[in-house]
Amino acid sequence: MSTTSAALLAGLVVLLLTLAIGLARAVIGPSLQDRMLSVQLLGTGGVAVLLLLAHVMATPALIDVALVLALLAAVAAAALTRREVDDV
Amino acid sequence: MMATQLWQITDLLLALLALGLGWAAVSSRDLKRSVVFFIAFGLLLAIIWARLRAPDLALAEAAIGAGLSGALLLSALRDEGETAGVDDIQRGPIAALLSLLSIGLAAALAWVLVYTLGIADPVRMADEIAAQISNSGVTNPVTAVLLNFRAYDTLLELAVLLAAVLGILALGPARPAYRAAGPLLDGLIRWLVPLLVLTAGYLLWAGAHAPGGAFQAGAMLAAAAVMLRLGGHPGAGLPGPPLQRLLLTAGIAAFALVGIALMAAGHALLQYPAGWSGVLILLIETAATLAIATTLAMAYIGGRPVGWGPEAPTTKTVHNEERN
Amino acid sequence: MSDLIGLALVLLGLTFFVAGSIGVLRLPDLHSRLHALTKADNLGLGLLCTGLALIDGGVLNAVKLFLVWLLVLAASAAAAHMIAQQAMRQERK
Amino acid sequence: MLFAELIYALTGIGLFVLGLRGTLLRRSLLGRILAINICGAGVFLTLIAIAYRGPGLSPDPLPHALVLTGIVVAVSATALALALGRRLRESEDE
Repeated sequence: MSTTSAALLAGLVVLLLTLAIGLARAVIGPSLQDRMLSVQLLGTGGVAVLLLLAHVMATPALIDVALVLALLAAVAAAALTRREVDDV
Repeated sequence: MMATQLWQITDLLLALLALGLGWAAVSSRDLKRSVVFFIAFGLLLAIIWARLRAPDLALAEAAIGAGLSGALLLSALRDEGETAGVDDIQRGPIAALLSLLSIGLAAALAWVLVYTLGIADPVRMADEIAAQISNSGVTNPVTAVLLNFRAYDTLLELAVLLAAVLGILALGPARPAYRAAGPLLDGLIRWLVPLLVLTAGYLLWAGAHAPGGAFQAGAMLAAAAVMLRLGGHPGAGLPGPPLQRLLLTAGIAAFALVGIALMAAGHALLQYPAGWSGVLILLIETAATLAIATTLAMAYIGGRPVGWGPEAPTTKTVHNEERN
Repeated sequence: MSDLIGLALVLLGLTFFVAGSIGVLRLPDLHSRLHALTKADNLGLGLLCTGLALIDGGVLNAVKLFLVWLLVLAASAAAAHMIAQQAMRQERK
Repeated sequence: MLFAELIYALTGIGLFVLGLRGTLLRRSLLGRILAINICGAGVFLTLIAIAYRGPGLSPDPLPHALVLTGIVVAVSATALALALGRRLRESEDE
């Protein structure tokens, strides 16, 4: 493995630790919106993880996966916050 | 050497996060929290599939685990009404006993796993598949398995999906619709839905030689339908009921027609003649994509859309007055 | 050389992720936490994408990386807005 | 035996057991359906972990195809279960 790839892999470890810290907010809450925000962080962070993995594992197809994840994180956010016709 | 350890830390972190999120989703007292954790779990699972060199699964999981299942559970949560907010976990001696049994079961399964993995290098289908792939008409091995080597299984899979959606259609009218979108969401839908449809088309085409295929493309199209419904389009962008019926059965129909045509030409059922496999697979996959997308979209709608028969009863409104 | 610059950009991007996460954990109320998340993450991801594009060198991948960043930018801005809107709706109640 | 294979397969077992316990301990139907989904994810993870063959080799595509269809079937089964639950509640209300 090249030095660059190894450095990016180290970056991946840091990023995962960061996401774990961010997810602590999902556990603490207190409001439901705090937890959603934490999921949103996991969405963006997940895209970053996939991009790093794409390079480190030499699998460019993972960039496509990152693209799909970015699109679907938006769908999830909409699903989390929408109201039905007869909701208050 | 350094890289090996970094990979091990990465794997441990991902595994711990998965267990933590799974635990949180299963053990939260409040159902709302559980569902939010479940969505996060789906996102994480997509990353784990990518790490385990399963980009085909990562694509499907991103669309279904993070998007569709979450949206489904969230809309079911609304029906739950006032029970949300109550402690949803049973406690007491039986729960404690169950936890103990669970630990025992986990230990037993772990022992079996380690024992099995340690025996010897198992016979791998991978080599068999790699040897045959040049005859399959595609170069993505997962697509080759799904549409050629194990095409029977995929045909039956589509039948299972159809059975599930028929069950949903038989159970009652569609769930209530969402409010009309405000300017922000409307703007989001305006660019997100076309992009989702475009990506679905790309994944369908790419499936022959790269990660992608009918299941991923169908899930992406269904996500577009979910997004439309969330934005206040009750029909989720689906065509009218006659066309819906046609689309629901399109996958099975394409499979069956190709199979019968091949038998008439003197081949076995779904044994593609040399040189034709690529075209036939793309044909079946296109039909399957439409069928899977329609199935999942109707599953999300959760009942008969307008035009399928008896319309919504009035019980739902009573339900809501209590809650508010 | 472009590898080194790229790596530096990725590293810089990661520091934004770290800052964003700490902000999400430490800031006192929901709205400031949302602020920390969107600012830090989107800038962080932008730097990371630029860095990776430099390291990779291919034009197609660079375009894709840029597209990913744009998507996340638009999507997370909308998501943050919707979450804040829902929170305010519930605070009014 | 690879480290990644072992770790993820064990995680899969952990998730399976967690999901099973949740299915039995949850009170609400929705909670149980969610727990069963975690259970299924655990099975999928174990399968894919075993299919992984290390950085140099491409993984076994057969479990991948199996799990891919499994994910789609799981979500439609979830939708059917939720629809059944809704019908059940409506008939209790009547």
